[in-house]
Amino acid sequence: MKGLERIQKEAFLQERETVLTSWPTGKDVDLKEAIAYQKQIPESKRFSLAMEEAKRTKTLLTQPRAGVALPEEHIRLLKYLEVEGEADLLPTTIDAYTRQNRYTEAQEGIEKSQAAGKSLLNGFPAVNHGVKVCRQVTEAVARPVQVRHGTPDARLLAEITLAGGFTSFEGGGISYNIPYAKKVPLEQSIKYWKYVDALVGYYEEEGVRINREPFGPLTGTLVPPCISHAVGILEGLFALAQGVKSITLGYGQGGNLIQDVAAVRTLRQLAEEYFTSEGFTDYHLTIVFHQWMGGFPEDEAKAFAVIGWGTVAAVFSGAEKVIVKSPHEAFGIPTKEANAEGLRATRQLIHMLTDQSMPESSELTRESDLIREEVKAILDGVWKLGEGNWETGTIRAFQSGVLDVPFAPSLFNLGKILPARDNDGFIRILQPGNVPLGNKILAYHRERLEERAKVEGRPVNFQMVTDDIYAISKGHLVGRPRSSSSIKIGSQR
Amino acid sequence: MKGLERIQKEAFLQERETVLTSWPTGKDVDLKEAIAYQKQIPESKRFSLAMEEAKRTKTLLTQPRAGVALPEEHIRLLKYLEVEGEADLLPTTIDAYTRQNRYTEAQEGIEKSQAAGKSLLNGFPAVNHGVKVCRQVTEAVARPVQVRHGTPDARLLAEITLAGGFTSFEGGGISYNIPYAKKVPLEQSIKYWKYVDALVGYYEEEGVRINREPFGPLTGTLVPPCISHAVGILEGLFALAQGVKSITLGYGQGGNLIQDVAAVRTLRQLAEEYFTSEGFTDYHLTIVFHQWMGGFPEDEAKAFAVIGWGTVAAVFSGAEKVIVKSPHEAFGIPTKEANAEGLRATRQLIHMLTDQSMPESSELTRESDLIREEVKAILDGVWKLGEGNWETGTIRAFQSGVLDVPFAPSLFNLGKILPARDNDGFIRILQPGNVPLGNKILAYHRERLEERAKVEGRPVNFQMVTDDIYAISKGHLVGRPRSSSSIKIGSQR
Amino acid sequence: MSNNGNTSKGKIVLGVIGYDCHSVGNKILEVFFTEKGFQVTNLGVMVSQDEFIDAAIETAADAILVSSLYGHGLIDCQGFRDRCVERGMEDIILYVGGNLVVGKTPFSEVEEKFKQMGFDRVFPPDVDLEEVARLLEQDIHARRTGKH
Amino acid sequence: MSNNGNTSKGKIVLGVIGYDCHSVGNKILEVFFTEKGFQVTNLGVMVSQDEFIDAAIETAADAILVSSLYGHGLIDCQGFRDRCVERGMEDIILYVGGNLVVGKTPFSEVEEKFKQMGFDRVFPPDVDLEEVARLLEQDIHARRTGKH
Ligand code: B12
Ligand code: B12
Repeated sequence: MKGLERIQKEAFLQERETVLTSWPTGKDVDLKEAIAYQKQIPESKRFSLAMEEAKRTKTLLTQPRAGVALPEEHIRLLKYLEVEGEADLLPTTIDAYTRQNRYTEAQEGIEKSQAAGKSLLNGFPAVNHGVKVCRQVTEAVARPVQVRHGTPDARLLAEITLAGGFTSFEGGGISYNIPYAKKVPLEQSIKYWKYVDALVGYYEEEGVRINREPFGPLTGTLVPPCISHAVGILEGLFALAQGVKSITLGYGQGGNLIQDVAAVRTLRQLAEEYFTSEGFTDYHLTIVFHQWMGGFPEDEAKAFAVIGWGTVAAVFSGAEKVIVKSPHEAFGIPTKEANAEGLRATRQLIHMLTDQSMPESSELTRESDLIREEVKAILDGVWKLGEGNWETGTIRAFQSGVLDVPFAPSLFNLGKILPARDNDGFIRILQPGNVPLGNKILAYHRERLEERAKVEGRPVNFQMVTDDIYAISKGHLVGRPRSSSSIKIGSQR
Repeated sequence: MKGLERIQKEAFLQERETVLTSWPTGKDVDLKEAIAYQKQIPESKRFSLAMEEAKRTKTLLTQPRAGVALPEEHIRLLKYLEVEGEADLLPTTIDAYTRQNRYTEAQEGIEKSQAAGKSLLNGFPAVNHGVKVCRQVTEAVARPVQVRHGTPDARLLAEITLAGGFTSFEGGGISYNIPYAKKVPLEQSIKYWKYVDALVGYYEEEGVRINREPFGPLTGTLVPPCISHAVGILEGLFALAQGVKSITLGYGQGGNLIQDVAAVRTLRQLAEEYFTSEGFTDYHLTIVFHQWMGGFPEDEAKAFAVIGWGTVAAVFSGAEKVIVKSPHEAFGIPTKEANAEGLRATRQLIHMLTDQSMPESSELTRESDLIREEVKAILDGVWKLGEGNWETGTIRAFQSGVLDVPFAPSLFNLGKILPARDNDGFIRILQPGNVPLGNKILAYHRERLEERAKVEGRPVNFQMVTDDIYAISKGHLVGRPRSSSSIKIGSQR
Repeated sequence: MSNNGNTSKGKIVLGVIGYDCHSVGNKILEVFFTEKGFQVTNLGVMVSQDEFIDAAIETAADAILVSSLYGHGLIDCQGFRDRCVERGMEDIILYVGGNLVVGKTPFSEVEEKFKQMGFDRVFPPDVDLEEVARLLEQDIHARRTGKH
Repeated sequence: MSNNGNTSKGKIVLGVIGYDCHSVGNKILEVFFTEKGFQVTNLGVMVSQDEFIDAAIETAADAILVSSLYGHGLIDCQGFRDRCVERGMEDIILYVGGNLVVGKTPFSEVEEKFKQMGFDRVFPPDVDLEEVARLLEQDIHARRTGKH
């Protein structure tokens, strides 16, 4: 471990005191007892084992997103997804107040939901419900359950849910800040997440393996693979440095099949390279592919099409897990029925494609090579800024825009990078901002965008970006200007 | 035109008399008036032009199947599919009594439907409704409309519908007999269809282009591409010989992407080769791809997945038209809503994939070469049997099993060929019967099937065939025995 | 047409009624019931009511299994039981299965209509064939021992 | 924050309310309304009621356009109009849009709820922005000329 330091156990245990007293339910966490509890969880419900098995057997596992305010309703939801949705892995999606540590508002949401007789929260407020209720949830189902959220400071959430029997925890100091927060300094969130990783490392040392999954898709909107790869690899390194052993890196579908397959392949390779060269060896790496994370079409039939295309890319990419969308995506939190429909459509396609593979091709090689070069250029930049420390490098990289996430809400993200699709639907970089990709690579991106501009008879500009943001929800991949669509009869409507 | 003869105009006109008097509505057909009527149909509603434009602009057009007993209801249905389904091309699917020339039963079906207030027929009985009603149908919509059926003797149907303003007519003497009938001799149906093609040729000579589309998928169930290609090419030749100029050959999705792409490419190439070498030059050839024609899953979400995969293959294959299934497929004739859903899901994927393409690969080349060799072997066999005449060759080929369609109901089909999927989901030939593929090719098929057998730990046998027939409806492509599925967690359910 | 020898669980006639060409399921039913030990006479597709009854009389069948996939089941099956009675086969077991009516319809409705028409059992397309074989064996046994 | 000069059609404040992080639509709304000739003050995501009102007071805005995407719209927007009244902005135009409640809900229900809470207009996510710009111009004109 060259460029990272492991948190000191004493410092960690001291910090725990503060964390556990930050909300009343914290006091119910007894780490020793929690470890004993985790140890009696059957192997079939251990997330890390399911991921290892998926990799060994080249299987793609399905997982939905799902969470509601009240425990009984949440349990009913998960059971439904397990049985009717045929989900291989289960989630517990945390509500947005909890994500911002607004437990008072979350409490209000619980009460209003009780009064309304339906969930008024967009997720399960696990901190407010506490350890015991979390155990009710994880015990009620047969599959491994993961905490999925978007929390810059997830220390208490991690304490409570891991003691509550969850065997995987999503997130990271970058990926759960930059796309999810506005005013939390990156330095802070990275520190908070060092704690989470150290907690997982602690469980690991005590013989309990918890799977960790940095959030790959970031803003879910035209994120170039090199950006999310760089972030994922850094968060992987941060996690491994704290003793995490089971790690799942993520990638959100871009929409062009070749780019998506190249992205997952290179993510796996690059992560292995960086992890090994940092001296990590005894970890287990898997990849999660997210079905399209940007705006969805409103029409449910069309949403099914988007879900289907995400599944095709997931299978051909060779990922171990796919996060599944529902036909309600454009409207709101899906009903359990709609969620299960998304899962079943995905299951059908996985099985129909499982015996097929994407043939090798020069396009695939070209794209893979490109992504590799880009990621190396970015991570070189981070390393240089860090002067031998990845964490420092990351913080400085975001300050300077060497790392820059498109459309992110955070004040600690430069926000100068602008992506757009090329004529074949590959996500390219229109404005690099300060991302140090080098002239050769940038010229290539530009060239491909100019090719599109020529076809569309308009300059490469911000209008393209806007058109691309809307494109899939309006039924296309590339956001063409009204008049130049290549589909004639089909597009007259 | 070496191996085929054009029907004599006098003989044709004489035969018309008998045809038109075979049911009372026949007397309303006045060929001169019909030609004048066809001439005033706007270009935007001419099927052949839409197909030509699709080829020129590399566009994939969508078309549903749809037909109900009563005219007003049928018109409402088509309008709905046009507007809510965003269909590029419209159908009028004919009921099964009409297909067997059972106009009396069709009449009963119309009356019972009137009484029941809903369609009790599985299609639109165009003959019983007659020319005037057909014109009401074709005039009510803005898109080109095609007659889709499955009629061994479609002479009267063609007369009435072409006079009724339809601009395309599906079927052929082989493809609308072998999979659709039991006791009609092939010689008969080929003769009936010579009449239909001659009628289209007559319109053509008078300046009215009618599109003709042999039915590619045959029994829709594990049909090896070489079989349907051979049939399609023969029917294409038969049509061209009678003066047809706009021809669309079809292929039903097999399920393995590489095989499907290879199939459409080779169908186009081979057809051009055979057509040209027979001396035809001034025709316009396009390809229609049918989404999965075999048994569908009952679950609608899963059906959407199958529809999606069919669309992916259709786009990557480069076909000009795709025939769309609905989420109700496993149950019954779809409601207009379900039909439109299938269309919209298809539309979304077409647009998302339109800027993408399937990269070239060695697998694609291998499969294309294989299909080419196979088709040539079969057509060589047909040519030899025909001693210089394609029609005679075809009839003898079916007698002897040189041409053999799997699972077909016709007594005039040998029914010895048995297909099964290999380990990658390609449709291979398990029992060739008398299809003259040659030892090298058959050894390759056998080898691929043995590979699967080894993986599954069972012999290559009929059980595989049965398993494969059910596979897609049960959620898979390859029908694995219960215990050996490669999906572990996913298949425990 | 196949015959599994003298261990037969009963004699049955199979076919697809009316002008229905769907032959795939029919071929599977033949193989399945033969393997299960029934003596199967398969008439294939496009079988009329009288052809079914002729074959049943000729083979002294215990049951007729009618398939209808294409949607015209209601029209094609009308009066089937009456015709059996007319031709002296009033106690023959009549099963019907497939996509029996036009359009996606609640199965209970479909079942009722066909039971009213005199069919003993009605099956949707996704029926478990193992279960059908069990029921058929029972029903044939009951018929032979006069228990129905 | 952008300003289209003196041809402005009105001054508006934009933002995403509560603890909502969805920033993409917000960035698009800023570009769109600026191009349409409004003077836009964009507060970005995670904006509290008081932050909206502060900015409106500071810029003497005609309208506040609230976004809520993440589902907590009902809770976050509660009392917004009352708060405006309290702070002396009783006649400010209040628009709200996005995925306003948890789950797929008939829009008419959503609209009613937010209108009851004092919002002048309520928009679903697939609203035609051109139409919104037209309405906004009208509403601002009416407000300035005292016609509402
Ligand atoms: C991308 C995305 C994300 C990204 C956001 C990245 C970012 N920082 O922006 C990530 C992955 C981080 C994310 C996170 C979450 N998301 Co989200 N997300 C989406 C998604 C897929 C697209 C949103 C988008 O960018 N659309 C494109 C833009 C252009 O459209 P728009 O946002 O709708 O904005 C337009 C219109 O709404 C309208 N509009 C908006 N405001 C206003 C205001 C006025 C006055 C007017 C006139 C018009 C108007 O105009 C805008 C421009 O055209 C939507 C679903 C969808 N639409 O397909 C879900 C969705 C909005 N997310 C949702 C949820 C719940 C969350 C989470 C809480 C996680 C969870 N429980 O699943 C967290 C949020 C945490 C937090 N603190 O906020 C839900 C909301 C559910 C509901 N309302 O019932 C949605 C609908 C998905 C779903 N069906 O569950 N999400
Ligand atoms: C393949 C197919 C075809 C092929 C048939 C080739 C052939 N010769 O066999 C082709 C393309 C030619 C075709 C044509 C038509 N078809 Co078709 N076809 C299908 C499809 C896709 C699969 C059928 C199949 O082979 N399944 C696999 C076998 C193994 O299953 P099965 O047939 O259901 O049989 C099983 C069960 O039903 C059950 N079963 C059947 N009978 C019985 C009887 C008893 C007693 C029991 C216990 C069980 C039982 O056991 C069988 C074995 O497991 C189905 C839809 C589907 N299921 O997905 C439509 C379908 C059956 N066809 C349909 C129609 C309407 C037609 C046409 C009239 C065209 C049209 N209007 O669309 C024509 C028929 C013309 C005619 N004269 O009959 C409709 C029927 C509609 C309805 N009932 O409302 C269906 C349901 C499609 C749809 N949703 O519109 N078809």
